[in-house]
Amino acid sequence: MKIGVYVCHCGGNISEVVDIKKLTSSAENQPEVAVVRDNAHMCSDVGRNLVLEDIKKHKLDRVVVAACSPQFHGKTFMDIVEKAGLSPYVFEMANIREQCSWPHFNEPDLATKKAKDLISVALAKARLDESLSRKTMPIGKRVLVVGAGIAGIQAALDLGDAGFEVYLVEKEATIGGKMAQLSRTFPTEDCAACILSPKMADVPANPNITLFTNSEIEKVSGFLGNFDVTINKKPTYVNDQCVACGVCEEKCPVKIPNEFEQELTTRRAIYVPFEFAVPYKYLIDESNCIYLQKGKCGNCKKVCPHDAVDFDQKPEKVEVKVDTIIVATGYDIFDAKEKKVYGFGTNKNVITSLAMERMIVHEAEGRATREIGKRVAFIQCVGSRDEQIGNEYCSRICCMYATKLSQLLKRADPKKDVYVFYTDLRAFGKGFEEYYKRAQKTGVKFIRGRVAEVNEDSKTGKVAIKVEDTLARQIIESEFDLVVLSVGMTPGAGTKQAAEVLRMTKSPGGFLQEAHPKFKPVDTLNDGVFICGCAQGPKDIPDTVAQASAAASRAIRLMNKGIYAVEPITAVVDEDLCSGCATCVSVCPYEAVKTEMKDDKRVAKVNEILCQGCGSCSAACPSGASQQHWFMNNQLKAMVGAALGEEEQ
Amino acid sequence: MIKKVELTPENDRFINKVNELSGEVVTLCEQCGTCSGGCPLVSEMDITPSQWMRLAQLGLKEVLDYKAVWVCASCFTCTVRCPRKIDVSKVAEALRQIILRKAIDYIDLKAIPKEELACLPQIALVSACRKFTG
Amino acid sequence: MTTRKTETPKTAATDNFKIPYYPGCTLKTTAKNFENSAIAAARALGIELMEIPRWNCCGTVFSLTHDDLIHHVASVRNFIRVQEMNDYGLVKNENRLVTLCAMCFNTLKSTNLRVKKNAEDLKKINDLMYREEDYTGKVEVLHFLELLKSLGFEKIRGRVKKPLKGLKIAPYYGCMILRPQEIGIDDPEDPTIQRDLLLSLGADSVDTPYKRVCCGSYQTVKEKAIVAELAYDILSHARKEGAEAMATVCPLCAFNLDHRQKEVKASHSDFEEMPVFYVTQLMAIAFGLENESYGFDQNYVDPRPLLASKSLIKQQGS
Amino acid sequence: MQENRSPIMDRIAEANKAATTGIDAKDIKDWITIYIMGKAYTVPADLTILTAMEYAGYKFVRGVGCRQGFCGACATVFRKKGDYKLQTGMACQTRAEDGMYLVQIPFSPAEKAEYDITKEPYEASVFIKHYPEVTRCVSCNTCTKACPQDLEVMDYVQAAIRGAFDALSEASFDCIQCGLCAIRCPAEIVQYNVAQLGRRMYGRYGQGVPEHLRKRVKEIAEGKFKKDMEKIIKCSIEELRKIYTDREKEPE
Amino acid sequence: MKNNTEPKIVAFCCNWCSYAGADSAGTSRLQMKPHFRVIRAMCSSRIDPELILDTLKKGAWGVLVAGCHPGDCHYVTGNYRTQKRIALLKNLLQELGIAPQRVRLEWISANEGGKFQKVINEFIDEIASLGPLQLAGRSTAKEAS
Repeated sequence: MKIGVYVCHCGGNISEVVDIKKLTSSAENQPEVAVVRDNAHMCSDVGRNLVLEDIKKHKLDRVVVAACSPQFHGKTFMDIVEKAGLSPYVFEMANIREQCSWPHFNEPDLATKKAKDLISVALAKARLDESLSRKTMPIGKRVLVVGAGIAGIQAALDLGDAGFEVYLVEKEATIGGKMAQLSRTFPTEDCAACILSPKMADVPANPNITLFTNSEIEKVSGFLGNFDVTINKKPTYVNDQCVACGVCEEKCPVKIPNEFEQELTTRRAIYVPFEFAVPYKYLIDESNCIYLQKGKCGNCKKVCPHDAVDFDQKPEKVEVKVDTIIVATGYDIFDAKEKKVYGFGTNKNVITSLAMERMIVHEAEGRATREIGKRVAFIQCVGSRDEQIGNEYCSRICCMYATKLSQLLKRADPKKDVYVFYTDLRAFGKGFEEYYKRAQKTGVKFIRGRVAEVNEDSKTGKVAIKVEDTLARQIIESEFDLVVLSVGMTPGAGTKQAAEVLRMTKSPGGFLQEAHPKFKPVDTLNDGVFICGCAQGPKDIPDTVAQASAAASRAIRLMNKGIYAVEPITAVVDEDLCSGCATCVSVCPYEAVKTEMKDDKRVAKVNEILCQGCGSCSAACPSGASQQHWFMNNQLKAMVGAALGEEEQ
Repeated sequence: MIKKVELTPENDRFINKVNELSGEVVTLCEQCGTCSGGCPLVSEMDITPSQWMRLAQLGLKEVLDYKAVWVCASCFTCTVRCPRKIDVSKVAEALRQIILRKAIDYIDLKAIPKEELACLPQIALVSACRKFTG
Repeated sequence: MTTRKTETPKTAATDNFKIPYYPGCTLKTTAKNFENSAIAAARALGIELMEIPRWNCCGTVFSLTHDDLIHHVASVRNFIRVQEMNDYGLVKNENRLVTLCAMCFNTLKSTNLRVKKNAEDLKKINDLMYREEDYTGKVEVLHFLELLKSLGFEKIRGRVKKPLKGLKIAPYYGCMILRPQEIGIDDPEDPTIQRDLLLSLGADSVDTPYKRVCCGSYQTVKEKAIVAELAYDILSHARKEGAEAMATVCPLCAFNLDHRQKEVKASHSDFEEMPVFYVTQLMAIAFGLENESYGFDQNYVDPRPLLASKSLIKQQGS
Repeated sequence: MQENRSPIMDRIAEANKAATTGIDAKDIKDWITIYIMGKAYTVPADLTILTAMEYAGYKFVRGVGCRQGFCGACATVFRKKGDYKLQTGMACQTRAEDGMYLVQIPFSPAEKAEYDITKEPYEASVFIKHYPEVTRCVSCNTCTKACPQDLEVMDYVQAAIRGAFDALSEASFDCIQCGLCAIRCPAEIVQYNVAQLGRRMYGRYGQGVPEHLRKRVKEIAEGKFKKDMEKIIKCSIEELRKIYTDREKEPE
Repeated sequence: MKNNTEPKIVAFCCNWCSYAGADSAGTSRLQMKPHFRVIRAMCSSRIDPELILDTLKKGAWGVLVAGCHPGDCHYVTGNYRTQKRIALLKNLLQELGIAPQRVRLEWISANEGGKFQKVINEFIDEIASLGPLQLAGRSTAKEAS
């Protein structure tokens, strides 16, 4: 056995604390060590070539690198070892930076001693490493995209265009998400519907995308390359023969507030969500349909010229198999009723920013749905940065959409008095600061102060706000015709449900947790599951679209070769030792272990495809028959021994 | 006249004292002004609640020269609204206590006319003594 | 005082119970009308408010400094009395302590919370009071309104003999039963508990945002002008919304809103006086209890003309 | 105070007598060391604090009165050896112990409200009006612990706050106005003066006029003592002195 | 760690949460007492009680097992198994006369560097006060109380 040991200085990060000389000279005296070297940057080309050449020249069969955390460069060196023709699993790393030089920089002697021990631990393990090879598995080109807002649409289109098979599942009756409700987008003031609707139309036009609207994912099992998904398709009570002629709508006697229009207008029980909905066809709102609730009426069915109304539709379960999953379940707007002090829900002149978006659309289209009034106030941070209602995070978009809405109002009618009351104005994005300046130039007044309360004058309907101007240190009490609450984002019901079904980790605010905040911003800890858009955290449209494309490309990266490498660190059973007790079967979270008869003896058998390599069964095995590759019992014990300074025998 | 103030490490001692007495961390205040905007007594104050929070978080002892914390009626409106969950009422109490604990009372019971005392309910006196005498 | 000879609510026989009650100093003097009406109204609902023996002043207004324990001693002493009531069999396994006065409620509940959360504080206080038995932290402090709510406003409605029809009352909550959140018995921004009670009594409840705005509290000692201004705002807004009277559960709020109307009148010529009730006085009227439980002679603004105009009491002599 | 004298009180009385009647020091067997204002003195055991201090050479002109535990003039504070507690008692009633730390007997300065009892309304507000500081009571009970008469002082202060004249009078009846409660009170309340106001109010308005008083007033009005008074007025100073010294006295 | 005058702690960390948490402590330069050695496993549930006993036998004064918070396990339920196993092991240690606090279980997530530091420093202090584990003769191990 010939082991090469490489000690990295990490450009001083390590060498300024740890005595590299002492490390190399102690490593030289360790059994089986053939080569010891140190280098300023082992991860550099020079460092890596050093390893590559040594393996060839000295016929090394084990490699130990003492440098940073294996989480950072473990893969870098495994690839080099593999490139040199060895198994990548004969490589070990001693973490002498995060574990040594950084947390103990005040105690260089002890840090050096600890670094020596950590190299001994890596050596102890390396001596017992097997030449495991990475297994490859076939992987298909099927992707599930959950949520069809702008994030889901972008990801689905990218994947579809690249030739992947996409199942796009949306819980609402149409795709488009929240963006479909917006008036214009900051800071360019593009019409949201104009830029979104062509993308929406591309979805059904793409032959690689199968769209499920009015549907939810109910169950997901399996793993990367092998997910089984159950989709619950809820009934719309209108079949595919619908051509959206609208005859039914005219005859429907029910009138209820239109949620897409933020209840500014009404709709019928049979309806199309909005004018550029995809798919553009009618559906029946079960809870408000007289026929479905009481068995009477049925006007729509009677008048439909295409026999499209079908009251007998039942929920349908569709099973699909996919290789990767992208979660793009988006957000809900904060329910402003929770912030009682602003009177939303009881005071008709207190509205949400989303309602204001719709009002501006209506104004522009010349079908104003309600009076805006002369004096308008925007209240920022409603449901964001507020520990009283449990949301600590900043929703990121509210400053800019209020900047947008306020100046759209002001520009439409310069006589309007438009005020924005903010806590901090955050204009961090490209073109945002310039856009903020433009609003100020337009005459929107920005006042730094978080509004304390909003009170209605029951006689006049005007709303008075109380706030401190924290810059002038004056208390403002002023009456407005309309108060707009700049509501923040919450993870939303869809995101919560997806997190539950897919067993995903959530960040403190309730949004989905990425695998690494810097380097794996759209990966998750679940292999083959990616996230994008506001499901991951509050963000604006460009960031959402960028993440969606990123998620698509990360998924493509896994699927494109048709095979993917599976880590060989699975469980393995020594059939001679196995007593067939099936303890391992009971602890496996993946049903990867089964017992079977072999030579009249019941033994456990591991399905290496299903096994994800947690090692729980190995720990549970009473006879030591179950072991985990690369974390074998003797390896763990040897590491412990080395860590505790046991002499090598 | 604009006063010049110095920011020295000495100020930390005052910040620590306010934090210790109040059990709050005054440096957490983000100066949003919610406390002041909703304060029912702010119109009688010489500085706003958010201002005393600011002075306290800079460790400026001059905060003790203002009347504002004595006008505070401990109604907790600020407490239930602060988006950072800082108990501003407790900070006011800490600032009052710094003075009261030097045996400097804010009210002189003997100076209140006897007729006035005779018509006040006990609860008014008991609470005023708690807040205004050391 | 009142008797149950004529009327016995169907469920009363089984529901009757005794519960430790903490009055506080003001309920024995300037707010005697609050106590009398509450005891009578409770009795009519089958609740015996058992005054705790040897109680002492709660030392009202919760001490807010982190290091101050001495000001919590008074409250803890009262909890020990509740323990003793159980020990001596005055009540059976009843660790709830009911208060009427909002300020006592706040002080007692806050102290209770602090010592329950912080064993070390409790130990220090117990050690200081070495002549007393130790407080074990079992008492639960309850406001009378909470007790009524737990009884169910429907039950109260069933007990009403004389609905307060046409009487427009603006409930006023003040601070001490709403804030801080962990002490409050209702939503601090939009409380409804008094409204529900008033509606069950047959009265009209008038909502104003000023229901939660501080009356100035103890500032009344040194700065009565400030209090008069706040009282003016609170009362005139209620008037503007159509209220004819106010209802409260705090003797200090009652003093500031009722008695300080003298000062309000002096500084605001447009001000029109408005009666301020303890909500329990309204209960006593609605339950048809005897006049002496009302105690209107202690109110500064005499509510009798208003009540007489709604035929809720007989026209006064003169 | 006087009844049920314990044997130890007899012993103390005997020792006091010995000390003050000048028994020779060599006849005294038990000696203790006490510290007065920080200086050590050796004095006979079993003396009261008052006598012990006098034995040590202190002479009291004021701050001492009846020597019987009635007048409250000799209230004092002291600490016992090895004890963290600051204790209180009447110097004439408390036994000096070995290692005791003593002070010159203090007097408690206290504000006493002026009022015309006939003009005060019989209402709870009378306490707050004249002694608003009663509302500063935190129920710490230090006053009760300090009281040499074993009164429930805190209870009667609480009674004053809520205007319970009867409870106050009952609880404070045995007060000797020594002032120890006021010295120890962290809220700076003068409990004994508050109680006095309360008792006076209760006596005048609350209690009703007792039968024996009514009878005596009637007798005076009817001239029952007129003859004796006239006789005394006519006496010379010497005659008066003789009458005073020969008057009927309670047995000591 | 050859002499036995200073505490020796072995910390088994799961790859996904706690090892990353330890890295995050290091990256943040949070200073810790150096008397611990981290051994990485894929999941805390790989760490069997026998290995912990072996670690104590080999001279560790204390053993820390750290995994993902409940509900966050990369392998769905691994950390629940760990929790049960450690609880049982502590009972066993008691039986063996070994202070159960020598084995500690903690949930440390990837971004809880501060918690990692706090746990390590606390644990080292606690174990230092217990001193080295004496296992010379079985009968002498009587520290459990």
